[in-house]
Amino acid sequence: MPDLIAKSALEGRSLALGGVTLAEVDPGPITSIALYPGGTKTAAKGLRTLGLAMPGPNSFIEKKGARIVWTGREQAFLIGVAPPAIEGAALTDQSDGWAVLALSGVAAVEVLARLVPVDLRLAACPVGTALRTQVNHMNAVILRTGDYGFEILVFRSMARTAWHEIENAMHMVQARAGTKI
Amino acid sequence: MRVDGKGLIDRTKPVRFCFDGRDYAGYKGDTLASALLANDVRLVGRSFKYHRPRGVLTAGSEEPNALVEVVGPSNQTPNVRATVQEVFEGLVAQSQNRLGSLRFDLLAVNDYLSPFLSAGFYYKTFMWPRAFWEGLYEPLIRRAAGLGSLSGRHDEGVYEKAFAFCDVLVIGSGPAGLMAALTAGRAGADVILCEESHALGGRLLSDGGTIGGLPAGDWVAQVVAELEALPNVRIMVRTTVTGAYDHGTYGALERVGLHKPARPNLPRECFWRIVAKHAVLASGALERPVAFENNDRPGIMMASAVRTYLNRYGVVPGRRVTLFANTDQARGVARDLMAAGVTVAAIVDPRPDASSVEDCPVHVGAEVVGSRGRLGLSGIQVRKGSEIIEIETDCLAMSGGWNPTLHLTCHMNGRPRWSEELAAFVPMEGAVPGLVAVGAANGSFSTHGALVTGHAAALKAVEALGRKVSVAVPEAEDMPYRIKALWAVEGTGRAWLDFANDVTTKDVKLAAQEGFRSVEHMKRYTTQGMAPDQGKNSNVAALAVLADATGRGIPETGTTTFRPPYVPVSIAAMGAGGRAEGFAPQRFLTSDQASRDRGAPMIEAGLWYRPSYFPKPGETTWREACDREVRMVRETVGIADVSTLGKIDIQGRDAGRFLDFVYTNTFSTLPVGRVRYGLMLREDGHVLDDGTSARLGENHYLMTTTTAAAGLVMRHLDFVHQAFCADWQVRFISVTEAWAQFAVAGPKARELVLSFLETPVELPFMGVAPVRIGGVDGRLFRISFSGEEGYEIAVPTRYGEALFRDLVARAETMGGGPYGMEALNVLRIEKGFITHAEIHGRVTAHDIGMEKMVSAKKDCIGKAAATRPGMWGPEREQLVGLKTHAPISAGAHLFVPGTEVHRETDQGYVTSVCWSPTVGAWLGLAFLKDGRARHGEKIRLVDHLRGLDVICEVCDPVFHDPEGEKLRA
Amino acid sequence: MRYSGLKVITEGLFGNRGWTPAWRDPAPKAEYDVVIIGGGGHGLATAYYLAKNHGITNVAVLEKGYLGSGNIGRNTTIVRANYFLPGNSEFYSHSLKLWEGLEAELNYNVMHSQRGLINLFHSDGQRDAFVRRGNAMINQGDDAILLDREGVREHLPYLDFDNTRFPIYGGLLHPRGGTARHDAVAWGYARGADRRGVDLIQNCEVTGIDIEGGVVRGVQTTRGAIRARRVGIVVAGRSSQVAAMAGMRLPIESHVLQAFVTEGLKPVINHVVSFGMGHFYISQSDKGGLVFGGDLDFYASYAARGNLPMVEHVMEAGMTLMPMIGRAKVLRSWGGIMDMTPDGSPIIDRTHVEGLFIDCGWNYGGFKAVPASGWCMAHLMATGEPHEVARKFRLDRFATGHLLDEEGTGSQHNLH
Amino acid sequence: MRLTCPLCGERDRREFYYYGAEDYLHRPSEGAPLSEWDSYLHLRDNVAGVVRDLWYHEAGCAQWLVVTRNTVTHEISGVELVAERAK
Repeated sequence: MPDLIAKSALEGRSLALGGVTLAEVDPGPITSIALYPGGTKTAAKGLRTLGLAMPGPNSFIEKKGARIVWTGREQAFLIGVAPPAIEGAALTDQSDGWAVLALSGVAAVEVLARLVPVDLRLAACPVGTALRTQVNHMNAVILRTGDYGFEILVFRSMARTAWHEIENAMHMVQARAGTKI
Repeated sequence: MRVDGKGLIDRTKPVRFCFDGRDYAGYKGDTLASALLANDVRLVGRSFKYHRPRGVLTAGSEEPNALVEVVGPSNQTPNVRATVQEVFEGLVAQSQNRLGSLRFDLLAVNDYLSPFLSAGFYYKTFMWPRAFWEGLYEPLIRRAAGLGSLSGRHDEGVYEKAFAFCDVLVIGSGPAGLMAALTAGRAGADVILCEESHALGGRLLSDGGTIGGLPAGDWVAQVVAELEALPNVRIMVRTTVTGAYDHGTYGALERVGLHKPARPNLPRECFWRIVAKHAVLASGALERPVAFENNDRPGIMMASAVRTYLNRYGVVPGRRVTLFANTDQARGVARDLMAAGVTVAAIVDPRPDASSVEDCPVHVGAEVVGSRGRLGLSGIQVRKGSEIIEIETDCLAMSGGWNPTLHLTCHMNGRPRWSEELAAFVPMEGAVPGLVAVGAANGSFSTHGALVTGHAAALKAVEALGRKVSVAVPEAEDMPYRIKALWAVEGTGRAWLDFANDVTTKDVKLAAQEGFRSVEHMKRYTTQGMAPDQGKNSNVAALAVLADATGRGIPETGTTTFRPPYVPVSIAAMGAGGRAEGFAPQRFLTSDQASRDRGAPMIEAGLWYRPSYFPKPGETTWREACDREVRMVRETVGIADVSTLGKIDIQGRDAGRFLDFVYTNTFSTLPVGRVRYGLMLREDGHVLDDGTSARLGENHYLMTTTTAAAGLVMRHLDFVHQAFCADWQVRFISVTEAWAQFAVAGPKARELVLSFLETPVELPFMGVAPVRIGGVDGRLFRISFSGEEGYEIAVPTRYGEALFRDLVARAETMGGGPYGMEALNVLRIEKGFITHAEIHGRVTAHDIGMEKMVSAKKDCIGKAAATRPGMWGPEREQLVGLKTHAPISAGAHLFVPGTEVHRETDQGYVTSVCWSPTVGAWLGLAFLKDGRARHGEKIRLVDHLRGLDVICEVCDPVFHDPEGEKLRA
Repeated sequence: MRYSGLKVITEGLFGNRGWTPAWRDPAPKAEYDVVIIGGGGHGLATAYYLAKNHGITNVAVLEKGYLGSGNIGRNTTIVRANYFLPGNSEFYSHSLKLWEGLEAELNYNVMHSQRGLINLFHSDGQRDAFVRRGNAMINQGDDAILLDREGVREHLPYLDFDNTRFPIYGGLLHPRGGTARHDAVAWGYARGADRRGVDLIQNCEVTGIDIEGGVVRGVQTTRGAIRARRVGIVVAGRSSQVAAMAGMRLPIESHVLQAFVTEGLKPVINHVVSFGMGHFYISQSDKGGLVFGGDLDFYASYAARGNLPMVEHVMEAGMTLMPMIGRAKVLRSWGGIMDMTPDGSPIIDRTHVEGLFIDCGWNYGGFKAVPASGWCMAHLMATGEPHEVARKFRLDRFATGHLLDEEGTGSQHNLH
Repeated sequence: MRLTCPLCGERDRREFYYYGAEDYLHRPSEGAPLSEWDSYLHLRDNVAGVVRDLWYHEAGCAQWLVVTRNTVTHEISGVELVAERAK
């Protein structure tokens, strides 16, 4: 019988530079919930068992370690818990499809400004925001998890590129920090 | 020469730098131009065509003459404006575009040949003999042309790109820009203030004056301090807004590290993409030269530049300065010079009614008509009435008035409007939605006008944002702008319009004489405006000279327009991040490290990296490894990572119906637990992709796509779903990344698979079942891309690496092992399976012999268009196999043996070839006209490029196990 | 006036006062045998060859703006004959032969420079596709040489061979490929046509096409009605609008293609280099500017200007392929309006209106086609029959499925 | 260039894929004559002015959009979801 050892994309790597920390985190299970036409009510019933509801566009809801993240029209990712029985929706396991990077620190927003074509400053992107957008040339889901914190979901196979690009941006932001404008 | 007590340079911080091999001293805050002038270096460059000696003309990014190469530790940067480059300790710069030294440039001979080098001369000559163009003339022209040099070495510098967002973008920090930023900032709007120079203040730093009773410099300092303290205001210095794009997007170039020695990770430049709800263009105005004979000598400068060098850098570019100007505004330089103790030799003003209050000789109604001094100005000739006055002078400050810096307003095809009153083009309102030009950029040349218009534009912007603010506009100078247009002084000699490209008034007149009367024709014929200054110094004057030559007014002659970028931007800055692997994401398989551990060369497959082959000790070529891996699969068992194939999870009551619509064949009838090969067409009837789809449950399918088309298919499915059947009960999502999938193929595949399943399953060919492996839920498919009994086993990606290593180890105990892309390709050619080498976008189902897979019972995407007469029939090339004993090649073309080889006799082409260790022959897949009817024929394969000419047998494309007995075993 | 080196010298000695206009500026006549709508490269070449090859000189070229104001003056000046589909192959081959005699033909130095074009490839599959192309070129009588990685390095030592996202496997060298001075082509044809009696009428916009009983009678213009027995529409970038005047709906969508030029530099790139994988191509002009471009902006547009995402993409492609150009500064960018057809190939054909012809759909390959396009359009308009090398450029080929899709990207206009 | 996705909000053009004119939404019914297919697939009004065309929020929510847009000025006057369009 094979001994199947689980490995995350980046094996839990982390890095701190100039007050910004980048780390791969384990999000737990990720399940895509895609409503069928007419499935809104029955799906809501299923989600209520977790105290959650389908989130509105560009947002996520968090309750007791479970997150439900808007990812598209009538679609969300349930993250951190196994999905309950949900009627009226297609459920698809996405747990292994993504690498999750947590980026935190006062300059985190400056780092992402090098890579993400959306205004991520707190006023425009308050805590609880979930965006489907890009990190440079990669599609991503970006969660605003704290005043100085983000979680970034990228396709698992691209995790190394994502890491490399964010790390590069961290280096440049750090190098600028010592320069007077 | 440095002047005591003047300038904003930091005299406590001396800086040493090097120009053309000589060391000089400057101060922090100097530009290279100011520091060279302080050292009395007047000759800094050579012109483009005639190699005329040139000195600094301006004090800004519009500089046409003082272009130098900056030499860094690893590389050199050509065409750097000495007027922008700040000096720093250890800066090394050198002059460019010279053959020999700057003082003795051998190519200066061109100047003597100038009568023969007039506008467009090259269109009329160099035609005979024909071979001489590429052999002689062109290389000579190319070597003489050009300006600075690239080293040819990779640019290893650090560059970055970034995004920024704001409510109000203020471009320029002169009085108008500062007032706008202050107004919007106090209103609480989110403001970005961009300033091209390293210090805020714009012309206030050069011109002085008072604002609200304060010396201008103090007012600037006060405003800057307030702006810096506002959290909603972001100040970006050394940042030039380079382009206005759609919907409030602006490009901007920040010079991050160019003013200091290189430092690790510190970007040289950053290219910003700024998105602004409103923008205020406070970019000021550019002073324009006057064309007179020999107006290009070192020492002849813009009047505003002389004033900037004096007041901002504490430098006077000469001992005896003359002013030649046609506005009252320009007189300020003479007053400042005299106040600083510099001799003003004379003021020459072409306006007959101009004042003459200054304490120096003032010639009104007079013009400068000539100059002397080969490497630097020594004197000028002034014509006053019929009298010619000789004036000894080593610096001529000239001013022909001002052109609003309206370039950005033209970036969306807007044309500026001619103002007779200002003798200048002014911006057309609304030319760039959301952008308002203010101050000098809009033709308000007084400080008062700048403050008022900057304030008003910002007020309007903040009101549109729903904010309110009350800011008092301070008192300031409001001198009227009174100009008598003077573009070119009458004369017979060469008078320069475009300094950088050596375009004179004669050239423009010649263009008109030869019928190039449209302004665009004139520019293209003379090359005026195409030099590094982008016509900033010459466009309007050239237009005026053309208007005069063609007897039209300026507005009738045309307008001048500008395209991005406002200042030249390095490719590296706009392309930041693209270097090396940065150009596109890299996708790695879970087996990547395991493959590399085994020495497998990894090759690109789209964005993925896949193992090419797995070399064994003793193997010296890829072919040896490949042949072994093929035999291994045919004889025992092989393992391949096939996770790159696209996987789409499709669920819902209408899932089968949806697949019936996107595939040519039927999937709604597929039993649960079975897999079917499917063919997908584009709506235009050509093959889009192929792959298998499995029915996992009553309402649950799993589609696979080729690696290459995974994204394409997803987009296609989304379109079909959302456009044509959004109300169906079907949802789908990519699970490509969620599953690691491995092919287990060969006669011993079943044995291997059974050895690791927790509960054995017996799958029929094209069957699928859920399985458990080592406590993990997986999926087992019995499908084959090799022609052998084959399985694909899928597990959640996190277990991919472990499973791959385990499978390979098991296979090895059975005499098998991993196989790579090369073997995979051979195996599929032997079996006649197609890839995107065959379905290359011009191929129909009919061409590949799959027309029977297009169900007659239902509609599907692409079905109708495939019935067009040109899409099927014997004239088309059809998929065949080729077999021979000599090496053949993909890309070769096919001919009937004995016929001539040319386009008209071409019968088809080869798409894939391999040496088949199984068949013991070279095999090919090819497209041949009416090919299915020609099995058994001999065909001649010709590859000129590789020197192959081989007779092949045309046959069925399935070479191995044509009945499929092995698959179904 | 005949141009020559001697003439340049004698004129130079006498103050360049003797040069005469390159073309007349005639007022439109009431009637012509042939009216060509469009004074760009293709229209001017059509007029030239009507006069030169067919003796039809009572011709007017009607130009809305100034001569050569369209794509002839907004392109990356590449001249090549490296197509592989029958139908395209013979046409571009013919065009290249015309290019090779163009200076002598026109007595105008269009600076055609056959410095060699190298198409790079980055995988075995791409190599095979280029080999197929190269063999087609040779079968057509043109030239092609397959270079391996080291062969590419000999020609282009400055490429990044070691540290790039898509390693260079090799290249297809087309030695006769190269560049020319774009404006000069328009001016050369204009001058040649004018000298043969063609009226070049600028600032004359066509506002209507007069058709009676299915037969063309002439055109309405901003400078009055002009009668004509035959009318040719040769207005790349505005084809749909002008064709609509004759009630036609074309298989065309208009797109913007950006191009870029840097400040002048001493010679550093001596070939035309094409990096298909990154959609990037570059050459260096005789003046020293690096001239380069990439893909369409991809959205339908008549705005003749582009946006940043494509600009950045092109620059990034340049940086991954040849990082030595990093410190060259982009001086100017511009956008041309491209007639994009559903298969990426052009149309030179009759229309449903007798006497009305159309030459359009050049996608972004129209510059190199100018001589043959003019030659074939003139042939079609003079004889009523398609020229041998342009017979597949039919207007109805999309309806019938006889496509010429070199890219294999299918019936989506912007993908070619 | 920026487009306002009805779901994601205003985004940079780089997140979107352009397909073509709205014509692609009006797929001929099964059995329609080939001329209708020619019109559907190939022939375009190609207006220099206001058009409706199809974009895909590829790097965002994966929704297809109908964008009402001016091809001369690039002004955008409306964006709606293909899946929820008024038919």
